[in-house]
Amino acid sequence: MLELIWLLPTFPLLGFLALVLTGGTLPKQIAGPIGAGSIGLSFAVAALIAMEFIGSGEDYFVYEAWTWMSVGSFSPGFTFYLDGLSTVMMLVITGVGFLIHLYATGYMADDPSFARFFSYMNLFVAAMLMLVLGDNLVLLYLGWEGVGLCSYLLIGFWYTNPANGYAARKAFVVTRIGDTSMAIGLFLLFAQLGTLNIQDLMHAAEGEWEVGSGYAVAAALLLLGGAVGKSAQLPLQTWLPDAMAGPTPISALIHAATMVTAGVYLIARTHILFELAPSVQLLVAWIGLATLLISGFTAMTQSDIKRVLAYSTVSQIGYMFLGLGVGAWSASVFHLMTHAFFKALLFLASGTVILSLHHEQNIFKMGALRKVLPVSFASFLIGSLALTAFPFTSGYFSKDEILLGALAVEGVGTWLWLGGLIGAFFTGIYTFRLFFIVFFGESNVKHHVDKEVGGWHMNGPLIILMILALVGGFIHVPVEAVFSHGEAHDEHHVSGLIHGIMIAVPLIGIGISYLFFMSKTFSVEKLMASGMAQSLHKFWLGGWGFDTLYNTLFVNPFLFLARINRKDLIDRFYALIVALSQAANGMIVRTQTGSLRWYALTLVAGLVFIVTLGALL
Amino acid sequence: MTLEVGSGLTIGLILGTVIVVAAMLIWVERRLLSFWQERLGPNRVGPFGLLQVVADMIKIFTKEDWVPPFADRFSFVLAPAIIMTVILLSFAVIPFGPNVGVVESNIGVLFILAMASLGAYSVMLGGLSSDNKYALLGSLRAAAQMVSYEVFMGISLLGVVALSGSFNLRTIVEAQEGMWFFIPQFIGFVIFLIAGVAESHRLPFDIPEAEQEICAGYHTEYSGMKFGMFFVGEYLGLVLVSSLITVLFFGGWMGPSFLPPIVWFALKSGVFIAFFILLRAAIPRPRYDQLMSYGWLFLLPLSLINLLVTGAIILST
Amino acid sequence: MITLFYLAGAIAVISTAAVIVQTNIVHALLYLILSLLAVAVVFYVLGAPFAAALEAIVYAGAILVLFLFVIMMLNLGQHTRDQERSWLSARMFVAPGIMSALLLGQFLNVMSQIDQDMTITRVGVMEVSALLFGPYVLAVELASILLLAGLVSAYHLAKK
Amino acid sequence: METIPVEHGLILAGILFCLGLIGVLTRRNIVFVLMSLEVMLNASGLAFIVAATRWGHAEGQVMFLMILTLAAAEVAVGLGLIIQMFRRYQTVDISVLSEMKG
Repeated sequence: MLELIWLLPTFPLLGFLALVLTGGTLPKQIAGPIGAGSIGLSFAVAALIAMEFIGSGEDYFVYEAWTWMSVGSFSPGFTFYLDGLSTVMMLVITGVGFLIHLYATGYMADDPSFARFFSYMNLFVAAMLMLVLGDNLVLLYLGWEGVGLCSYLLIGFWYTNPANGYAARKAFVVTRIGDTSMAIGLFLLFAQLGTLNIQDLMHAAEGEWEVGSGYAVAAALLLLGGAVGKSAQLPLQTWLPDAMAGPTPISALIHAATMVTAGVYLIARTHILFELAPSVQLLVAWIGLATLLISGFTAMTQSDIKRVLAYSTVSQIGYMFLGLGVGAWSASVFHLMTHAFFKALLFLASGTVILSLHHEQNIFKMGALRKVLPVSFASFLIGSLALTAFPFTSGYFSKDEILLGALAVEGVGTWLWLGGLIGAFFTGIYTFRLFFIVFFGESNVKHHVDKEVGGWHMNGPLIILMILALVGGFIHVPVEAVFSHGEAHDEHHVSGLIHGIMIAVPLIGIGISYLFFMSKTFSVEKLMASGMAQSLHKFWLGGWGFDTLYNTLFVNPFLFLARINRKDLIDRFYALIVALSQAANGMIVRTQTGSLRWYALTLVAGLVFIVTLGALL
Repeated sequence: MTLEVGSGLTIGLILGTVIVVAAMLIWVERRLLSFWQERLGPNRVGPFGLLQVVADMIKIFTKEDWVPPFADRFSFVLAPAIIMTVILLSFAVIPFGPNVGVVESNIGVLFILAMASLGAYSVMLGGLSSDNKYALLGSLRAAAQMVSYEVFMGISLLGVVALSGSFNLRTIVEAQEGMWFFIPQFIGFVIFLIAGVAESHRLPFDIPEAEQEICAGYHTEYSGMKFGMFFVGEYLGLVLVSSLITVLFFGGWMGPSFLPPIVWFALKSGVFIAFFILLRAAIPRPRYDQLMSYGWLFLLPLSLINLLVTGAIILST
Repeated sequence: MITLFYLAGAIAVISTAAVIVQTNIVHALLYLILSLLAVAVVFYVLGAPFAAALEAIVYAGAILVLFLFVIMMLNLGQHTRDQERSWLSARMFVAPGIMSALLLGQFLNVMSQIDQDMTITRVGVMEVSALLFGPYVLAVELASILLLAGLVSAYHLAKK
Repeated sequence: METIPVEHGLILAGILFCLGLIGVLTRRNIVFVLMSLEVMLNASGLAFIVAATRWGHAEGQVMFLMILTLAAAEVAVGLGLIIQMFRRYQTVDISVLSEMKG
């Protein structure tokens, strides 16, 4: 049974091939079942494999499909490595992926490029599975770039609007910075340790490098660069909010549940390397904290429903990074899983809202929708509660673990914990701000809303995800064996006060949100009256000015350089070559008389010449 | 006096016999047709009108041999000679009896096919060189018809070749010791029969020379002995096809020993000659496009299937 | 038999030469048929009866019939014959003649260094067929694809 | 056993080839050009048959058959082109078709 692991990426790949080789011409009735069915099959196999794997009690399982390439001692294979971590990832990808695919068959039903959409989606799932199942960094990198490509294709899915193409390009270029860093990291690891097989690599690193040695720090930094780019963390977070230009199921699948957490997976997968470089590991924690705070502030000011959720995603991944940075590996992976549930739920529900309102995304043009859109309302309620870590929802358990992990760190632990707590506070505010504005208050809907769009293939995934978002916290993540020697197992004694604070802070956030946006006890207008508040609002709305900063720092100087470099010496040299070949062409073109007999004659003359030459020599 | 393969006497006898038989067929055909049509036919010259042929020949030999001034003289003269030559050459490989024949050839079947394909030039050149639109039309039709039906003729033969394992006609006859090939190769036999009629452009497949449509087709401009050569050439073709059917499908000279082998051969061939004449009397001429589509869309697939099945049966036994 | 080889060879050369200097296209075609038949005889003498038969059936009997067919369809009359005559000046033959002579001279030069006799062994249809459908079966398949492609493209090209 | 010198067979092929070559180079009528090409192809087939006889193998005949197939396909396409050319330009002079000059 475990040998069937190769089927996992194969099903989506076959679906992709079937859809793409027919040129996207398949009708919806066929493309839909192929697109969603391939993932469903994958999920079925994944579930069976996971059951057998967990039942077997083994630590890991390796299946070598075939050798990819063989260059000297370097021979990465299509080898699949299954352990607790990849089991979790595999189940999340195929399970949540299947639900989102199913949802998308309804969401995209009226799109003319239906088959193209599902071909990209299937390719994405295949690449993502390759990423998490690969036993070597090369295969991981293949999947890494594959998901990047699919992300690019899907953000720009509605390519007729140039803005979408721009967003896709931005996502591609920004993540490329991280990918380049990661590729260099790979080269460094291979040059120093002579292998790219992850397990061998970790053992070799442990054996050869001291804790805190230069190579370990460099390698960990470079890999962190890749993770930061892919997971949209500071300072490369700017692409994710723009990535919301893609269809909403994409935002749910790629930009919330799976691809953006690849950075978390990478760091968790190579955690031994990070433990060898404690300074970098601490940097991970600080990056996470800074990201979660910044994007938390930003999320409070956004007016686009998907951008709010996008910033909240960035913020939640910040929590995961915080967890990774403080060594709470399994807590991070746990949060990754629960986040996949509730964020997919929120995105899909927002998709239903958007579709029901005829592609309206501005939350201030919504309002009072709880009666009109009951399923979305329930989904949003449950998703928001999980997101704000309301007690005993899934988000509560995972976020709790991360914050406790932060508290356990000596020295700066209290500060990290405090920062995380502030983040949680703001999470409560912005989540329920969205919730109250959209579903309560007065209706600002312009168009007439007939009824909630839906059907079993849209509502079914929502209901399943609601259940998962509620009870997902009770799922046990089988990753102890993976992080066995990295984690502090001794249970810290945590006082009830701290627990109380951690439960209370998000609730206070929700309460403040209620006062501002529901009961209108406090007025936002009054708060915004002062000039300072306005400029702060503008600053936060623009995502702390990162885009402007990057434009002035990198883009404009680059464009300037390119402009002055337009007519340089090197170009002149190539222009000379062009001129020379044009002159030569002018001479040779005279021999092209267009007369067949002339060609034949010259051909024979050449033949005679060569034969004569051969005879004479 | 014993006949031997390849001796001068044999060659002379065979050549003489086939030409005389072909000439006599003119009379035979007219008589038989009239019997079937309840007429008398030519019965005035000699006993039963037997000497009618002689009278015809005298007429043809003494007629003016006219070459039209607008014709291409070289090809005009060559054309009738070609048909006579190739058909007479074809007789060279036919085994008339156990030791009667002109040559022993291991590629006898191929030789006959080659000659048949060269025969197409005769009608084509005749029509082309006449510089007459009816003649040109007739030769265009003839060219397409002969080139097409050659294909099925060749393929229908291959079943026999496969069964006997040789292109040698004598070996093929000897291989029918146990069973004549028309039983296992019945489809091949039927196709060969049809293709043979088309190859010799006899009625009902005389489309290249259809009098009512294109005024005798490719030999419109011919007269005298050149016309005679075309005329006799057609009957020679008839004899050739009949003897080929006898050789390939009906055991050649074989038969009960109360008659000499050569007589059996003549009898069997005679039956088929009579059959062809009956065909002329019985079946109307198809349209040109019907003929072509019948050949390419029906006979070609059928002959290929026949060959395939034959091959499969041979391989399995 | 050996005399037949030289005789047929001489006929082939002479009739081929007649092909390239003829002005009447039908006559040229007839000379070409003669040349091909002579080559078929050469094949037969050299012990390749199958090749000889196919040369007559396919080359002389089918390919050149196509030529004749096309000539009929083009219906080139007396004026083309005159045009042909005006095109065919002796001057035209100078350059190609010199080059071909050079080529042939060198070829003869190389050939004069060979002194080998070939013994004529008859290679029958069986051996050729066994090779065709044994080791060369792929070539046969490719040839059939080539013919199919030729058929399709000829149909397409000649269509109005 | 009868023997013929190998070079005689090859020389015959060479002469036929050169005659075909002269035909291709001199004639302006495209039908003649195509016919000369056939002569050249046939000459190469002859060379193969000579080689087959020299070594007593059937491979040469196989190659000849391939050449035959090639010739058939080539002639079919070539004649189709000629018909099309005659239809468009009302000529068989290949010198007329010189639109592809540089």
